[in-house]
Amino acid sequence: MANFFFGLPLMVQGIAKGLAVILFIFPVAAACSMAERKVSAWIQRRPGPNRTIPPFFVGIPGASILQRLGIFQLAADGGKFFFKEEPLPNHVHKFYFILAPFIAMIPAFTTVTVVPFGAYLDPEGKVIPIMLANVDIGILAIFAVASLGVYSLILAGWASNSKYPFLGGVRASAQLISYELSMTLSVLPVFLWVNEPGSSGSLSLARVVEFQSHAGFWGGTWFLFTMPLSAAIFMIALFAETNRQPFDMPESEADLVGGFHTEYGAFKWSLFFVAEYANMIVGSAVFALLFLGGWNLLPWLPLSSLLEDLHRLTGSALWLNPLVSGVLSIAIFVAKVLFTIFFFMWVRWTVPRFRYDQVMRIGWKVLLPLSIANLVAYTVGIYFLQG
Amino acid sequence: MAVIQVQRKPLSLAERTYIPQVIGGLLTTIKYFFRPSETLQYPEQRPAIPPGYRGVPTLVMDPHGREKCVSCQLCEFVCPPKAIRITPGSVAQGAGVDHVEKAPQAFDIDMLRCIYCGLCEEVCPEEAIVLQNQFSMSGYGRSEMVNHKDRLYELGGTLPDKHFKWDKKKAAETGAGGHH
Amino acid sequence: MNLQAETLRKIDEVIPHYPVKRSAALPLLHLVQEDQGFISNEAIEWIADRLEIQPINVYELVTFYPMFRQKPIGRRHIKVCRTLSCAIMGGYRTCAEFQKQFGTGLGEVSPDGEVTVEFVECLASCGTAPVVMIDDHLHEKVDAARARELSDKIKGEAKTANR
Amino acid sequence: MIQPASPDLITVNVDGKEIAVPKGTNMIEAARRVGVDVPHYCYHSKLSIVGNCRMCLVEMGMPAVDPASKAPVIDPATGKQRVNWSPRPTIACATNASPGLHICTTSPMVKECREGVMEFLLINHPLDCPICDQAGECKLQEQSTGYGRGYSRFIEQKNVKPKRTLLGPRVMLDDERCILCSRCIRFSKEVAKDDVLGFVDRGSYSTLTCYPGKKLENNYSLNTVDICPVGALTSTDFRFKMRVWFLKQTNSIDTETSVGVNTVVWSREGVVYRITPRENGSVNDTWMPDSGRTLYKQIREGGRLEAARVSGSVADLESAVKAAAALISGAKVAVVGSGRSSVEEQFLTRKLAARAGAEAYLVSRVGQGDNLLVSTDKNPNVRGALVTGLISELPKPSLGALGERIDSGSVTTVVSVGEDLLAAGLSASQLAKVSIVYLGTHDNATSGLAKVVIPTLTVFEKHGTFVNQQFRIQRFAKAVPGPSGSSDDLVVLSKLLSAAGGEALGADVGSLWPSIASEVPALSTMAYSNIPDTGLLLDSSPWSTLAFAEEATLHFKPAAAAPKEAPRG
Repeated sequence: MANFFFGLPLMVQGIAKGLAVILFIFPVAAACSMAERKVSAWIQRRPGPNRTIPPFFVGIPGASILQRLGIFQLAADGGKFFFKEEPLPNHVHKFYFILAPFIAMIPAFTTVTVVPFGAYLDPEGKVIPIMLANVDIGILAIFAVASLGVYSLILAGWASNSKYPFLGGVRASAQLISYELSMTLSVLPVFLWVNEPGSSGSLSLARVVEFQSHAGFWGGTWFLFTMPLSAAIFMIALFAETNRQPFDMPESEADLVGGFHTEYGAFKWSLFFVAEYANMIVGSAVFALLFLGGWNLLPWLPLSSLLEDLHRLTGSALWLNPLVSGVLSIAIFVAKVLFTIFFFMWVRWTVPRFRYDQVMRIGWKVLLPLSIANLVAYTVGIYFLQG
Repeated sequence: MAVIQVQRKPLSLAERTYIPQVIGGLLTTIKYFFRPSETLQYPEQRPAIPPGYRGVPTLVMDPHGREKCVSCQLCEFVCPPKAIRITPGSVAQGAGVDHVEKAPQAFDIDMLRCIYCGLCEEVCPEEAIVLQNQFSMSGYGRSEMVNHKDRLYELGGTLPDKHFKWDKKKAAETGAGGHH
Repeated sequence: MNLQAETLRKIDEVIPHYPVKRSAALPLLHLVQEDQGFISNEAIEWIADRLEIQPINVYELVTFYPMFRQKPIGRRHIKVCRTLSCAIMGGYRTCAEFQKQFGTGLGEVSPDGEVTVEFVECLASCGTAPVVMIDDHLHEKVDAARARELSDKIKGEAKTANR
Repeated sequence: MIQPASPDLITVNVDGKEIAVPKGTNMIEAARRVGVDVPHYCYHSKLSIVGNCRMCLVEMGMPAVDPASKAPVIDPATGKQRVNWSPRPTIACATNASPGLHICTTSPMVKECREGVMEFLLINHPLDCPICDQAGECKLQEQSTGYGRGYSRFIEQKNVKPKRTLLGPRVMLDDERCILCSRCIRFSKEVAKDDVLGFVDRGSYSTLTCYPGKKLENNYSLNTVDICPVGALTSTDFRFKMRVWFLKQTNSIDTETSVGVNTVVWSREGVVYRITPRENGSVNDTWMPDSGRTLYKQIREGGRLEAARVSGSVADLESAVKAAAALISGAKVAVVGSGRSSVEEQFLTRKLAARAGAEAYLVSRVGQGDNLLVSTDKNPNVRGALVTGLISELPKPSLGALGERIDSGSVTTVVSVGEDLLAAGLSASQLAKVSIVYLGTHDNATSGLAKVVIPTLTVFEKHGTFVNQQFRIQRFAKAVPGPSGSSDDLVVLSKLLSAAGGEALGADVGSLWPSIASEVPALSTMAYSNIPDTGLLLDSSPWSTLAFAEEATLHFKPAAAAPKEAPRG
C-alpha cells in the first residue's frame, strides 16, 4: 500500500496529504472545543453538555454514554455553524473581513505538516519518524508560519471597523510579538544541545526526539528535566501565542465583548476557533516533542527499547512489525499531546486573566531576560559539556 | 471614627514568582475536577421550593370551591408595575355566596410586567391571591403571557382556609346574629 | 277601614288633646288595635292620613312597640310571663303546656283559630308566679295542671260559642 | 344674591384659638372655621340636626364668673379668666356657640369618647370593606383608623341583616352596614319632600326601610347615597363598577337644565364611572337630580359619530371643513345654534353667522320643572347665547320662522351646531331643499340628511363655560379624552370660521377668551382662569325685560316683573 502511495504523482500525493491534514485537524479541533467544555464543566462540578441525542440514536446501547460526553452536541454545533446565516455587518471592510478567518487557517494547517507524530521500526530495526514533510528547518518553519497567525487577528480586528475588535487586534499583535521572542529563545538551548558542534545539524523536530531516545542517563532523559526553565518559558509563551487564558488579550470577553471576533458569527467565527484549537494542538505537539520525549513512553525508555523489551517478554515478533510499532508510537505521542491540551484547559480555570499591562510586563521584563539568561547559561554549559 | 491604615503584607519571593500560587491553584482545580457534579438535572429533577417562595401569582378557591377574590382591587392599586387589571362584577343573587356579592368579572395579570414582589398577596384582605410554587411561564406571544381569570384559578387551585370568614358569617345568620 | 262608630268618636276626641297632631299616633294605634285586633297596613295609612303625616312614620312606631300586632290573632290571647320570677317558677313549662293543648306554636294562631299563645315580659305579679294573662284576665300560679284546666275551659267556651 | 344683614358675631375658643362666628353656629361649624375637624356621621350642614351618632362629642366650658358678683374669676397662675369645663362631653352638632364658649376637641376624654363610640358603631358593622363601594370615601373607615381599636373585643356573633335590598330603582341598601345616622331619612323628608324612608324594628335589629309598597324613586334618591357616611346606601349604577381611589375627579356642570348644578365627574383612564354633586351654596347646595347622573352614558352610547363625512363618504377634518366652507360662502345661510353649547362655542357660532351673513336661531327646550334642581328650561346655556350675542331674544318654541324662509327659498344652507333640525320642528321636505352642515356628537335624522357632518365632543370631553339661570357663569372641564375621529367644537368652529374667510380665532378656551372679553361686554372684565369653581354672577340687567320660562328653583327666584310665558314642551 505504501508502495502504491509513493508511486502516485507528487501532485496527487500532496493533495492527498493536504486533505488528510484538513480531515484530521478539523474534527480534532472541534473535539477539543467539546473537551474544553467538558473539562470546564468538571472542574466547576457541572455535567457539561449532556442532553443532545438524535432521535434515531435513542435506545441504542452505548449511545447514552456518547450523549453524556456531549458527542452529539458537538455534531449539532458543527451542523449549526454550517447552516447558520452568515451575518455581514454593513460597516465592515468586506473583503478583508471575509479573508481574515481563512488566513487564520493557513498557519494552523501548514505547521502540522512538519510535526512528526509517531515513528515506526523499519525492517532493519531503525526508528523512522512519521511526518508529512520531514524538512530540516523543522522548528524554524513552525515559528515562521505560526507567527503569520497574528495577521488574521489583526486583519479581523481592523476589517471589523469597530472599536472593540480593533482594540482586540492591536492587543493581539502586541502580545504575539512580545512572546514570540522569548519562545524562540527558550528553545535555542535544545537545538544547541541536539546539534553537536561539528556534526551535520538539523532543526527537524524528529531529530530532537531522536536525541531524547539515546541510551544512557543524559541520552535518555527528556529536555523537561534537563532544561526545566526552557520548558517553563516555552509553555508560558505558548499560552500567550495561542491566546489562551491567562493571556487571552485579543478576545478579552470581560472588557472587549469578544475582541477581534466581536463582529463575526456563524461559520467564519467557527473558523477562528478551529484555528485556535489547531494552534493549540500543534503547540502541544511541539512541546511534547521538544520537552516530553516525543513518542518515547518514559524517560530512559525509548521506543525501540520498549518494543524490544515487549518482544522479549511476549516472544511475539508482532511488536517489531512496522504497523504495530507505528500505531503504538502514535498512541504514546497523542496521549502526551492530549495531556498537554488538558493542561491548557486546566490552567484556564485556575489562573485568572492578566491585565493587559501585566501581560506586557511579564513578556518583556520577566520572560525575555529569563530566556536570554537561560540561553547564555546553557550555551556555556553545553560548551563545557560537549566542548 | 478613626481610620485605620492597614499595611499590605509584603510578598515573599516565592509569592512574587507566582509559581507556588499557580501550583496551589492547579491542585485545587484538579481536586474539584474529580468531585461529582452538583448540577440539578432540571426538567427531570425538580428543585425543592422553600416555603414562602414567590412564584407566579395565582387566584385560589376556598375548600368549598368558592372563589375567594371579591375584586376589591387593592392588589391592582398596590401593584408597582401595574400588572394587574380587574373588572369587578356582582355575583348573581342565589348563587350560594350571598354574603360575598362581588367577584371579579375579569382578572388579568400581565406576567410580562409582574415583578413577583408579592405585594398583591400581602395586601389581599381575602387571601385570594397567592404567589405559589409555579416559577416557569412561557408563551409564543405577548397575549399568551397575560393570565386571565380562568387560568389564574387553574394555576391556583384550592388552598386550605384558616379563617372561613364567610362561613362564620353564614353561621351567624342562622345563629344568634340572625334577623329573626 | 271599617271602624266602629265608638272608635271613631274616641279618635276624634283624642286628637285635639295634643298640641301636635302627630303626637296622637300612639293613642290612635291603640284604639285601632282594640277595634280591629291588629294593625293592618290599611290602618297605618288611615292613621297617617288622619294625622297628616306619612305612613312610614306610623309604621316605625308599630314595628317598635311589641304590643302592636301586625297580624290577626286568635279569639283569645294567652300571654305567659317569662320574666325571671315566672321563668324560675315554671313559666316555660306553662307555656309549653298551652301550646300542647292547642297544638300551636309560639306566636301563632292555633289551628282552630281559637287562641294565640305568646310570651310577654313581666305582668307585675311576681309573688304568685307563674302568671298568665288571658285577654284582660290575670291568672296566678298557673302551673301545667292549671294550664290544662284553663285550656279546657277555653275549649268548652269555644264549643258553646260555636253552637 | 341678597346677602343677609351682617350677623351678630360672637367669640368662641376652639382648642385655644379664638374665632368670631355668627350667632347660631353650632360647634362643628365653629371648629371647622379654625380648621379643626370634629368627626361626625349624622350631622349634615344642609339637614336638620338629630344628634344620634354621638361621634361629635367634645368637651365644652364656659368662663368662670363669681356667682354672687358676676365678676370674672381670674386664675392666679395664668392671670386669665378661669374656664369651668363641663364634667361631661357634649355633642358638637346640636350645641350652638355662645359668647365665650370654650371647645376642646383634643382632650383625653374626647379621645376616649370617640373610641367608645367607634367601638359601638363597629360592633355589628360587617368586615365588608373589600366589597364595599364606599371604601375609600367611607367616614367609618376614616375614623376607625383614628379611633378604632384594631381588634374587636366583641366575641359574640355579629348581627346579620338583609344585604341587598333595593330601596328604589337606583338605590341599593345593605342594612348591615347602616349606622342609623338617619341622614337619608332626613334628606328624603326635608329636601326631596318624599318621606318614604324610616327605621323599623328599632333595637338591635333596627332596619332602614321604605314603607311597604313604596319605593325610594324620586328624582333625588341618589343624594341619599352621597350623604350616606358608610356603604349602606349604594348606587345601583355605580355599584361594583370601580373603586373610588382609582377615579380622577373633574369639575363639571350638569347640562340637564338651566339650573347648572355643579358636579364632579369621576373617571379612570378615559372612562367615566359616575357623576356626583359638588357643593355650591348658591346653586345646588350639595344635591343634584338623579337624571343628571346618567348623562355620562351618552359618551359611550351607540350612534356616536366617528368620522367626518362629506356627502355620505368619510373624509378628514380639513376636507370636511373645506366642503362646509364651500357650502357656506356665497350661499344664503342660516345658523342654528344650541343652548347646549358652551359660551365659547356660542361666541364662535355668532362669529360664523356674522361672517356668513346668516341669521342665528336657537332651539328652545321648555319642559317640566320640579322647583328644586330641575328647571323648566332644559337648555343649560340659553343665557350664554344672550350674553355672547348669538341671539337677542328668547328662542321661539319651534323653528317655524326658519322653515318659512327655507320654503320661500331665502335660505339655501343651514349650519346646525349639535341640533337635530327635524326634532326642532323643520320637516323632512324643508330639509331636502337646503344643504346642511351638521356638527354634533351622535347620529340623528339631521346628520343623516346633512351634506357635511363633523363629529364633535360631549360636555365631558371639553373645556368651557355655561351661564345658568341666575346669570352665573360656571366652568366645566375635560374629564376624559374624546373618541378618535371627533374634534373639539371650538377647533371645528374656528377652522370653519377662517375657511369661510373670517378672522382666525383661538381654537381653545385659553386663547379664545381674550377675544371674547374684548367683544362681549358682559364678560369684558373676566378671564377664563379667573372664574372661581362656584361660578361668577354676571350683571343680568340688559336682559331683565325678557320673559324667561323658568319657575323658582332651590336658589333661584324668577324676576317678579317678567310675565309668565305659557309654552310648555
